[in-house]
Amino acid sequence: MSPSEPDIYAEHVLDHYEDPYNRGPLDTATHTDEGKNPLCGDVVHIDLKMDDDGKIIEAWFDGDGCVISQASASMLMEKIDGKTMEEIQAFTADEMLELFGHPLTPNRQKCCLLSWRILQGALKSPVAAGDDDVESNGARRKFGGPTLGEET
Amino acid sequence: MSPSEPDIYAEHVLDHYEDPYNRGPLDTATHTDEGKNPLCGDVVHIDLKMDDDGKIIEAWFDGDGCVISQASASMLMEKIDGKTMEEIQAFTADEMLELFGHPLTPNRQKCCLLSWRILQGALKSPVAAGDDDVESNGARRKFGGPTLGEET
Amino acid sequence: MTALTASDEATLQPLLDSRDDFPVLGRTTASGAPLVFLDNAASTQRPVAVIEAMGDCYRNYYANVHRGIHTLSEESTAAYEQSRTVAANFIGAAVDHEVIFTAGATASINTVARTWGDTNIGPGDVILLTIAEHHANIVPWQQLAQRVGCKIEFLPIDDDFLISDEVVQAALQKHQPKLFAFTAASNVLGTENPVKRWTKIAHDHDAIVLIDAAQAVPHRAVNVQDWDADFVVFSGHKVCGPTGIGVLYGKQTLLDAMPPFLGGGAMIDEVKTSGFTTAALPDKFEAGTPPIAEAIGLAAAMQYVSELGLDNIANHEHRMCERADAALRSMDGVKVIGPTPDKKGGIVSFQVDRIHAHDVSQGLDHDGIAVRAGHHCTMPLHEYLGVTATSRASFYFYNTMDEVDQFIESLAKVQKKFAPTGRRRKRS
Amino acid sequence: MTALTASDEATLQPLLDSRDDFPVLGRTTASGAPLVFLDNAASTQRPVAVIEAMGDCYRNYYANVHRGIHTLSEESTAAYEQSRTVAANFIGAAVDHEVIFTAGATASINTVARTWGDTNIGPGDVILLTIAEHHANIVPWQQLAQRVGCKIEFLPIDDDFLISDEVVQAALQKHQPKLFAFTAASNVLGTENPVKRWTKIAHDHDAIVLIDAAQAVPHRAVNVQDWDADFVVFSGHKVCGPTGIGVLYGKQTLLDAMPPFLGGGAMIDEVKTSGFTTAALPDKFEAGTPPIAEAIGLAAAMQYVSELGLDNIANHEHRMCERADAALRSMDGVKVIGPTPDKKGGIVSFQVDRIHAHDVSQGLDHDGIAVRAGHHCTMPLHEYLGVTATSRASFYFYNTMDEVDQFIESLAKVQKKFAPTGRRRKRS
Ligand SMILES: Cc1ncc(COP(=O)(O)O)c(C=O)c1O
Ligand SMILES: Cc1ncc(COP(=O)(O)O)c(C=O)c1O
Repeated sequence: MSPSEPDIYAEHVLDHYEDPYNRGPLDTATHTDEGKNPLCGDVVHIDLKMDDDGKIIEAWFDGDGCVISQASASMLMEKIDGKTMEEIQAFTADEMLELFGHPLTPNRQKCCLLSWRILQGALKSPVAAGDDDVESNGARRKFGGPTLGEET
Repeated sequence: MSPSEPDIYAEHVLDHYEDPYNRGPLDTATHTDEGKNPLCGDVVHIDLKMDDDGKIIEAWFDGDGCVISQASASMLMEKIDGKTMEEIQAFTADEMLELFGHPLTPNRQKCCLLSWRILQGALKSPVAAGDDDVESNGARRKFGGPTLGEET
Repeated sequence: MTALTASDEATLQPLLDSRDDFPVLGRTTASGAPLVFLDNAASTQRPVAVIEAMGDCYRNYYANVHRGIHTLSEESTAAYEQSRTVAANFIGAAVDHEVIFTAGATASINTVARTWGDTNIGPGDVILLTIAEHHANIVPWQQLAQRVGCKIEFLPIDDDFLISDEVVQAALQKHQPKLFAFTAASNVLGTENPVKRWTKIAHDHDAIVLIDAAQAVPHRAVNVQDWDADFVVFSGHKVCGPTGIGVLYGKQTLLDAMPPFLGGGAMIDEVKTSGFTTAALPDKFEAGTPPIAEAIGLAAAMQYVSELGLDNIANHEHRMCERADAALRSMDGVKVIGPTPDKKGGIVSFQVDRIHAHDVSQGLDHDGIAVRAGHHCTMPLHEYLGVTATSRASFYFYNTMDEVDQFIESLAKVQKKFAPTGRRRKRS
Repeated sequence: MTALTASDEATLQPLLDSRDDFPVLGRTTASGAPLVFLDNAASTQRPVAVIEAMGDCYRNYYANVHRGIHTLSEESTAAYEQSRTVAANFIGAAVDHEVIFTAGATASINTVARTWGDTNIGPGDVILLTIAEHHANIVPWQQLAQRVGCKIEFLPIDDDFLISDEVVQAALQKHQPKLFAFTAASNVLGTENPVKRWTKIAHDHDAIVLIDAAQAVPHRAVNVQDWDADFVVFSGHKVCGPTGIGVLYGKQTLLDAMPPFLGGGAMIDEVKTSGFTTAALPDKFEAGTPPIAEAIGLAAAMQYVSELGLDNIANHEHRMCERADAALRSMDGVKVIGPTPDKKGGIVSFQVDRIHAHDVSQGLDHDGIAVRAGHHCTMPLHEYLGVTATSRASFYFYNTMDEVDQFIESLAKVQKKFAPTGRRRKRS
């Protein structure tokens, strides 16, 4: 790629996109959540395996969407491996954008924050509680607040 | 008045305003109507006495409102004296504005056309038919079509 | 009228200088007389900064907002949302997304009536208004009454054109309204109602409060959180902003609980053939392509007005009002319709004996002076006062004491011109 | 693609020259590349004439309209009503007051749904739409269904993305809908529906017809009387006009019979504490201060577009569409979503294998090319097609064949850039 290429498609972003960290299902998940950004169709599913102390033993994601949403999900999985629930809950949206590492316009920030939102949701969604009803639009229901609109 | 005064308050307009033609009630009216321009509160009432051939024997008006609405009503009464129903029905809005004799802005045209509208209504309102229900807003009900709005 | 102190003069100067920012103020009227624009309650004028802000958008970065990934759409979206932030700060909203951009104050009130109203108001419920409300704050509730069968009660004004706290208190006690909707400042009487106090009384009686701030937001510092009002509406064009835009402010909890109003793009989360789900605030209430350039123009207007200082503006308007009010009251055959100046902002309505308001207005126009004539969209108030039409002079910061004097002088001329002189019609 | 004749070239020149009237077309995007604006279906750009017409209003004669007796208000009122005349002529309305100014196409459809809909549609009644409708022509009817319990049926498209007259006929026969509401031109597929024929079929089945002409009025000569449609809606910002304004056209008999929508000033004849009566057309549907400068800007836009000639515009757009469509179809891994060019106007939507539409859009933006990505407010259509997001290039008269080529070249680059290359993430 030429040097004038937008940073958001920097080498290490595309690396994560093509060769993601822990992509796939985790059968032994203790916590899981899924959600989408209906505005662009990005979907992210996250499976977590936590030990009794609330420490992440394994973190896996699956999904479908643009480079930003999928690469950032991969980065996030890599980042939280071995972290505690508290540490993850303290991880802010700004830190997520920082983790991605390249300035994003407001519209693309939503792509980057999708996995972050789903992760926060997964922490509160133990598998035993039954997850069938969160599938569609679950993230939106849990994460209120302002959004940008859809395109026209 | 100075020569730069707007024409619409020309001498003969003010003359009609102060010394109107046939202003007052006509007890022997065969046709009558009343209406207002609720946008500015102008009111005009017209009493006509027609003979069996549909010729105007007497035409009287009463009312309350701005110089334009009252002076033009006076001019109209003077004009239609002795005319036939057909002649009056053929008398257009444009001719009414011409009768007034001075160019009016669209907003003031409505003032000038009030008595013309009521006159056309009166032709269709023989006294026997009972006029109680036309009092409020009668003109508007009879004369559809576009209007300018009220002020804000 | 109190004399100007040195500090008054210092704060006044920027207001007087502002005239140069308003090209239209330099023109003449039909008769050739220089314009004296005293019709600001109907709509204010635009400074160059506002005209240019919109032109700049169209010339340099315009595209439809929301989710466009390309450069122009990103820039337009940022500017549009930045305008929301400016508006939120201007009225002291807690969060930006409590500010909904609408087509105007009228659209804002209708939005509340059709959403909050349709879901919270039922047969026999009472909506409390004042008799001095603008049609925009009456008709939507009458339409709601047609739909759901609620009742509407009007607070009367006393002989001084005022409503006392006791009357408010008693009406709330008696009618137990679900909603108390009132104007922060009357567009005819000029009265500035004690919004914070009445809101408190209403809340003590469990009423929701909607403030028609169309005549308040442009003229004095407003803080919706200090007011504690549940809904606040106003229009852009009365605060030097463009036409085609207004604001609906609502407390988040209320807005969140309300169904959406207009359906279409942007206000949805998901649409299927079987139905739709609703987006979060503020999109929920902004269906379709919003007034993008208008929001940007409104923000520029708010910044312009803020820089002049709303306290300075209120002071200056108040002085002009005092002067006009005193002069009118001293004229024979002229009656001021409204309270004494200490109770009102920059609006003075009046009647001239035996001269219709339209003729007054036309006569003044001949001298360049623009005032409104008619019922000013307050027919119930006019009926209550037993008059059909009034004349109204309304001031904004760019008006001057000198203009007040010109207005009064011209009015004296008009009075003379239309005085009966025993004229006789030409007999034909 | 057919070659240009000499007469084509002659009619093309004014369109190419028009670029100079659009300041924004001269800019560069975030990456420094010259702008190639192919997002016209979302919103078009403004020529200087439109920006100046609004600026002229604000600088020279602005005041609130309606019944103001003073000079500025007379002038503003005249300009505002003259804009209505221009709009009425532009779409071939029989009389001016069949043209209602609204906040946009979305507001127009909602107006019909809340007035004509609420009074004429009941439980079990059917509203017929096509699956390709914009959310603006779906959600208001779904909201109506929530209120009155009617049913909504969607006409499917066939494998060629088209709907045949037979399918329309059969659906009208089967469902006996009270309303058939469809788009004159799809904002995604680009399909131009045979409005006049379908309207005739619908009328034969006693259905009322609403045409979403948001993507038609800007691009080809439209005559609502020739269409014989009952309601026609569109937005100003898609025809080089300002944001904040749109049109609702309705046949007078229908508009007269409908209750008003928004309540407030201007739409009333009389207001008493006990209720209100409604003004005549067009005021009845224009509550409050209307979008004055926006109407004036829209009229300027219509005049501008008319001078270029709508047939010329349609021809030129069609040629660009043909070229883009052919090029896209010839690319490996690119799929055109929509019918062949002979069936559509200047819109081409497409999908690129294994590259998300957002990344396509962002990649193109890097080369200065602005296209939309997403569901384009047509989620039911996307669901029906089994895709979540598409990319869309949409042309207007100021675009050039050269820009089409730049777009195609850039897309090829984007395709290459995102092709899997067996990259490996750095192991930490
Ligand atoms: C076909 C169609 N209908 C309706 C609309 C809605 O127009 P607006 O957003 O201007 O209200 C659009 C524009 O997005 C459209 O493309
Ligand atoms: C007190 C008041 N409320 C509401 C309105 C309505 O504002 P708009 O016409 O901008 O919707 C006005 C302006 O006329 C007003 O003066």
